[in-house]
Amino acid sequence: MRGPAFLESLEAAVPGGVVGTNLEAIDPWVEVAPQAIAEVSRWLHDAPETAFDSLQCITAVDWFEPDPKKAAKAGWEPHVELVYHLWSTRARVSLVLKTKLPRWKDGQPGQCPEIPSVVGVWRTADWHEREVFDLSGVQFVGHPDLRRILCPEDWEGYPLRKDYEMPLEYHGIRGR
Amino acid sequence: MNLLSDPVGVSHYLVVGALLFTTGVVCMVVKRNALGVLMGIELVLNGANVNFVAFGSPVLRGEQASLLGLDGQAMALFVILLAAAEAAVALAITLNFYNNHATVDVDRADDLKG
Amino acid sequence: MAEYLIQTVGLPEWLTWSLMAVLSAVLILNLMAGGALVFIWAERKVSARIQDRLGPTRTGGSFGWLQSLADGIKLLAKEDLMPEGADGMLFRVAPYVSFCASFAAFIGLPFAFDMVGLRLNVGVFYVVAVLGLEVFGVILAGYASASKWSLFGAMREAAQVVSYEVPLGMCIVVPVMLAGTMDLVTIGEKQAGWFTNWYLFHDPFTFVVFWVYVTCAVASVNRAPFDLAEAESELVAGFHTEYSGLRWSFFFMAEYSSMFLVSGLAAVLFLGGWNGPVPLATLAGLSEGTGETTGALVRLLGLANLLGKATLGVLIMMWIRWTLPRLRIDQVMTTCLKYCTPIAAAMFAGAMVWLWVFPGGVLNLDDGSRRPGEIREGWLEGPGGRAPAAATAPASIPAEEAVAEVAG
Amino acid sequence: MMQALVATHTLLAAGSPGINWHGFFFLLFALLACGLALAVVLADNVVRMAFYLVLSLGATAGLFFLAGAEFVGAMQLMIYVGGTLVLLIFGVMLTAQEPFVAIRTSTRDKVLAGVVGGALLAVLLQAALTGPAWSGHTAVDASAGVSQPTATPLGMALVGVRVDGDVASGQPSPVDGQVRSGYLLPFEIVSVHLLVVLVGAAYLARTKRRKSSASVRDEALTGVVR
Amino acid sequence: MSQVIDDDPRIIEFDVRTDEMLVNMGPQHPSTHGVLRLVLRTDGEVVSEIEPHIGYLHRCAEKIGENISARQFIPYTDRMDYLAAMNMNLGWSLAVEKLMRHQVTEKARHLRVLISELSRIASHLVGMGAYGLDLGTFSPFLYAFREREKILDLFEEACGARLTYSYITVGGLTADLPPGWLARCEDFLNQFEPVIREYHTLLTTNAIFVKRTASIGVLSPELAINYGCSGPVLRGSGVDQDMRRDGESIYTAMYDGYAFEVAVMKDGHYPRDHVYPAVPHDAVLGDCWHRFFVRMLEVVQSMDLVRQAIDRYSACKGPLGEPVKVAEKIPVGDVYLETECPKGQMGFYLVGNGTAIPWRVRARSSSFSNLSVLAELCHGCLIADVPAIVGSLDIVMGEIDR
Repeated sequence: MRGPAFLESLEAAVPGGVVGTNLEAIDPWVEVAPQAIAEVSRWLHDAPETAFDSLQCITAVDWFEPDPKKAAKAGWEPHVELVYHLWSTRARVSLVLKTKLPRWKDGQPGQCPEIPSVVGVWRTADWHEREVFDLSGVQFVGHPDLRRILCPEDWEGYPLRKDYEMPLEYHGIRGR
Repeated sequence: MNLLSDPVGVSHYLVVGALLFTTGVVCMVVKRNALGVLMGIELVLNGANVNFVAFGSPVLRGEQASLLGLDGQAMALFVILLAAAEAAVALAITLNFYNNHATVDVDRADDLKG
Repeated sequence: MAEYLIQTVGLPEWLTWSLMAVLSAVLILNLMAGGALVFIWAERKVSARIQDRLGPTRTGGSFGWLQSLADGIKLLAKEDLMPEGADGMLFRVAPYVSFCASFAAFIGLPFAFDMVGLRLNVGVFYVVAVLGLEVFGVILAGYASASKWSLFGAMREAAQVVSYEVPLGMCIVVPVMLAGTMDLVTIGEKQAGWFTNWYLFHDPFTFVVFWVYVTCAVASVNRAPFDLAEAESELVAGFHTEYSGLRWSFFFMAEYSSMFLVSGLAAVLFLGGWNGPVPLATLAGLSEGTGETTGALVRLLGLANLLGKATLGVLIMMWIRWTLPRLRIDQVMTTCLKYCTPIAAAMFAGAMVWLWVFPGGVLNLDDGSRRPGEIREGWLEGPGGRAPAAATAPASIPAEEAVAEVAG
Repeated sequence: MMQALVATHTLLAAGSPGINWHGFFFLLFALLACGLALAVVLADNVVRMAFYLVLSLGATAGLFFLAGAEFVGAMQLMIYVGGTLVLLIFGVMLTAQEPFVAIRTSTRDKVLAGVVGGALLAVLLQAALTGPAWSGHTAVDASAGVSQPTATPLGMALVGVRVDGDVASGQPSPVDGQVRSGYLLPFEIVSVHLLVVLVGAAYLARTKRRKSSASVRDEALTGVVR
Repeated sequence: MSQVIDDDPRIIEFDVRTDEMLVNMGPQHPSTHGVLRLVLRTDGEVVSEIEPHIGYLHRCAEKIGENISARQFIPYTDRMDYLAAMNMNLGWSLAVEKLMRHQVTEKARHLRVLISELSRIASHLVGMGAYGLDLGTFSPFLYAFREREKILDLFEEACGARLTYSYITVGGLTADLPPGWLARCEDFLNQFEPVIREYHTLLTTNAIFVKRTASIGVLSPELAINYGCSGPVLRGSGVDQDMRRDGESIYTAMYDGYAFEVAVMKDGHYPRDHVYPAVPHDAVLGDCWHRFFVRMLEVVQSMDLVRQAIDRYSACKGPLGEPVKVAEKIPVGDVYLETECPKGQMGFYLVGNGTAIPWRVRARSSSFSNLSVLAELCHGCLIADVPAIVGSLDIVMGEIDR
C-alpha cells in the first residue's frame, strides 16, 4: 500500500491529521498536524497493513535565519520542524512524518513549543525526545521523564537552535 | 603466693579467665547494641573455656591433670560448639528484631511492657 | 646449629634460641616476600606468554628479572591514600591482618622432612584455620574503606570463603584419614617412596578428591575464576579499591603467599610432599639420617621437591586465571554447595570404604621409603610419639582431692 | 641453617634458663586477650568491637596452645574466630548505617556495670588465687608436655572410647587407675543440637523471596510490549 | 515482618530488611566501555533498577556539521564510532551522495565494500575482546587486538591513519589502494580464518562463558524493535533485518551481486555457510550469548564479503574516480539514510539549502538506541550481570554522545 491509497486510509483513520504531503521528494514525507502526531503514530504502529513498528529517529530542524537580510529572502516563516523517521521491520519500508511547531510557545522566547509525546507508541522515543528537548527545546507533553540527556541538567539554552549563543561561563569554565 | 614470680600455673590461667569473664559480663550489661551483648556472651564463654583448659592441661598441672584426663579439653570443645550454635540463634533473633523494630538497640525491645 | 652456637661460639643459651627464632621467622618471611616477588614476575611472564606477548624484558636483563623489585620500589614510593570517611584504624590494620594470617599459616607447613616452623600434631587443622583468618583482613578492608565497591567485595569474599571452607575441610580430611594423623610431617612421610605411594594415586576417590581440593583451594584464595572479591570488571577492584602503595602491596603479597600455601598443602597432602616421584635418595641408599652433610643434602632435595610442586600448583593457578572467565557469585556458591561439598562428602565415604576393604592399599608397588630406624623413629607417630614422662608417672594426688579442687 | 626451622618448635617449650619463654608468651597472650576484651567493652563502633573480639579470641587460642591443648586451640581458631567472623559480617550488614554504628550507653549504666563487674572480679580472683593446689607448678618437662598429642585421644573419646581409661573395655587408666566414660552421648546431643540450631536459625532469619527474578523479568517485558 | 506495599512488580521483596543502595557504576569504571555512568539501585547483589546517564563525551557534532561543508564533516564522523570509523564515513558519504544524486564508480563501490567489511571485522574483534574482559578473562582481548592490529596495518597502508581514517569520503575514496595491498589482505584473511576457532574455544563454547551469558539479559524481538535496537542486538533477538539487504536502494546497490546470508537464527538455526559451534542448550534467543554469537558469525560473513570484494575490485579496470570538491554545493532538500554499521544501523539526516554548508545535520546512533534498552534488561539481574549485558550491547560512547 503506497502513495495515495495509504494517505487516504490515514486520513480516514485520523481525520484532520494529515496537513500536507510531498511524494516527489527523495524521501517522500507526510506532514502531520502537531496535536495529531500521537494518534497518527498509534495508527501507523498498530494498523496491520502499515505496521511501522520501529521509530528510527526524531529530528528537530530549526528554521530560523538570524541574519535579517537573509531571512527576508528565505521564503519561509521561522518555525521548528520535527521529523520522524519510521521503519517497518515487516514490510521493510520507511516513512517520514513532519510536523511544524512555532519556535517558541506563545511567541515568548524561552518557552518551549509543545507537542504530544509518542513514547507510548515507541519506547525508543523516550531518549530521542529527551535529546530533542535537550538540544532543540521542544516540550513533549506526556513524556514520562523529560530531562536533559546529553547536556548537564543545569545547562541553559538549546544548542541546536540557530540563535543559540554559548554561555559566557559555565561553573567557572569559560565558554566563549 | 606471687603471680609474677611463680612459674605459670593454673592460677595464672584462672586470673585470665576471671578477667575475660568479668569483661564479658560488663560488656553484656553496658552494651545497648544487641550485637555488643552477643559479644559479651562470647567473652564470658571464652573465659570459662580458659578455666576448663587450664584445669585439664598436663603442661600446667603435670600429673595432677591426669585426674581429669581429657575432660577439661572435651568440655572446652563442647563449650566452643555450643557458643557457635548460640551465636547463630542469637543472631537470628537479632535479625528478626531488626526486621521488626528497624534497630538493634536492646532497650527498645519493650513490646511486652504493659 | 643452635648447639654449634652454644657450644663453639659460646653464646648464652637464651640469646641463641632468640636468634634461632628470629632466623626461622626471617626465613619464612623471606620465603613469602621473595616468593611473592618471584611469583609476581612469573605471573607477568606467564600471562604474557599466554597472551602472545613478551612481558617484562628490560628491568634486570632480558627477562625482566627485577621487574617485581622495581614495582615494589614504586609501591613504596607511592602515596598511601585513605578515603575521607574511612575508619582509619581498621583501614590501616586490615592489610597487616591479611598478611599476618598467611604468614602465620606458614609456620605449620613443612618444607621438607622435619623442616617445619612448628611441628604441631594438629598441623593441617592449624594451617587451614589460620588461612581462613585471611578473609578477616579483607572484610575489615571492605568495611573500613567507606566505599560501596569495597563493601561488595568484602561481602562476596566472606560468603565465598566461609562456604568453601566446608568442602575444603572435607577434602583435607581424606588424606588425614589415610594417614591417621593431622600432623603434616607424618602425612608427608607416609607417602614416601615411588609416586604410586602418593595419596593422589591411593585410590580413585582420593584422585577425585584432589581435584575438588584444587577447585576449593583456588576459590578460597580468591583466584580466577573465583576472584569475585576483586572482580575488576564489576567491582572496580573490590575490597582493595581504595588501597594504594604499600598497604595494597601487603594484600598482594598475602594473596600470592596464600596461593603458595594452598599449593604447598596440596603437595603435602596429595602429592607426596617432599618425596619426589622417584625416591632418588633412597635408591642411592641415603636418607635424612645418614649423616650430617648427606642428611642435609637429602633434605635439600626434599625442599626442592616440595617447592617445585608448590610452584607448579601456583603456575597452574596462573594458567587458569589467564584462560577462564569469571563466575558469577551465585554460580560460585552453587559450585560450592551443589557440587564440591557433595562430591567431597561422597569421596570421603568412598575412601573410607576403600580403606576398610583394602587396608594395605592396592597400588603400593614398592615401599621405597626409608628403612625404619634410620631417622623416623618416633617421628611417624607425631610429636607426641615419645610418651611424656609425666604420663607414665603414677598419680600423686588422690582422686577425691582432685574432685574437691574442681568443685572448690 | 635449615635446622633453624626445625629448632623453633622446641623453642617454645624449651624452658631454657635465662628467659622463661613459656612465661613470656603466656604474659603476651594473656595481656592481649584481656586488653582486647577490655577494648571490646570500651569501643563504641560495633565493627571495631567485633575486630577486638576476634583478636581477643585469637589470643586465647594462643593460651590454649601454650597449655598444651593444641586441638582445642585450633578448634578455637576455626570455629570461634570463624563464627565471630560471621558475627562481624552481620554487624556490618545490619549496622553499617550511621545511626547504628555507635549506640551510646548512659554514664549511670556504665558506673553501675563497673561496680558490679569489679565485685565479680574480686570474687573470682579470690577463688583463683586461694586454691592451694592450683598455684603449685609441678615443673613438668614442658617440652614433652606441649607436644603431647591431644587430637587422637579427643577424637576417640568423642566416639566413646577413652584411651586414658575406658569404661567400655573396663580398662582402667594407666595413669591413675580410673575408669572413664567416653563422650559419645554428649557428642550426639551436641550434633543434634547443632542441627536444631541450624534449622531454627534459618527459620528465624529466613529470606523469603516474593517474586523470582525470572518471573519479574518476564513481567517487565510483557508490560512494556503491552 | 516488614511489609512494603508495592505496586511495582519489579521490586523483589525479602523478609530480611536490607537497605537498598544506590551505586554509581562509572563514569570511571572498567567495564562501562567509556564514560558511561550507570546508577544502580541494588538490594545486596540484586539490581532492581538501573539508569544510564550519558553525555560525558558530548561534542556537539551536529552543531559543528551545520557550520562546515559536507566533506569537511567526514573527520567528525570518524570520531563517532571510533572503532568502526570507516563505516561511519561510509554512512555519511552515502547520505550526502543520496541528496546530491551522485553515483560512484564501480571500482569505488567495491573498494567501499572491501574496506567497510574489513572495518566491521575490526570492530567486532574489539567488541568480542572487550566482552571477554567484561566477563573477567583477559587473554581473548589481546588475541582480538593482535588480529585487529593487522587490519589497522592494512588501513594504515591504504589511508595513512590507524583510527580516524576519513578514507571513504563523499563521492568515493580519498586514494586508491597501494600496490600489493590486496595480496596482503588475502594473507591476513587466510591467517585469520583458523584464529576464529580459538575465539570459539576461549569464549563462545567455554562453559563458564556460556554460564555467564546464556539466558542473561533476554531481549524479546518485540521489545528490541520497540526500542529501536538494531544490528547484532536486533538480530540476536531473532529479527531478520540487515540494512545491507533490506535498506534503501542506494545502500543495497553497493552490495549488488554479493552473496551473503544475514546472521540471524531462523527456524532454530543459524546460517550454515560455515561450520559454527552449536548453540548451547541453556541459551535463549535474545540473550547475551546470542548477541555475542551473531557478532562472531558476522566476522566470518564479513570475511566472505571481503574475499568477494577483492575479486570484484581487482576485476575493475579504470580509475577510482575523484571525490566531490570540498566546497561542493548541496541541493535543497532533506534525506535520511541508515547504513548497517557494526554496532547497528547508523542513520544520517541531512538538510541542504543550496549552499555548501548543510542547514541541519543529524546523526542517529545505533548504540544510543541499543543502550536505551539497558534499563529493561537489567531488572532483577545481579551486579555481575550488568557488565555482561552492557558488554553484549557493544556500545561506543563516542557514537552515543556524538
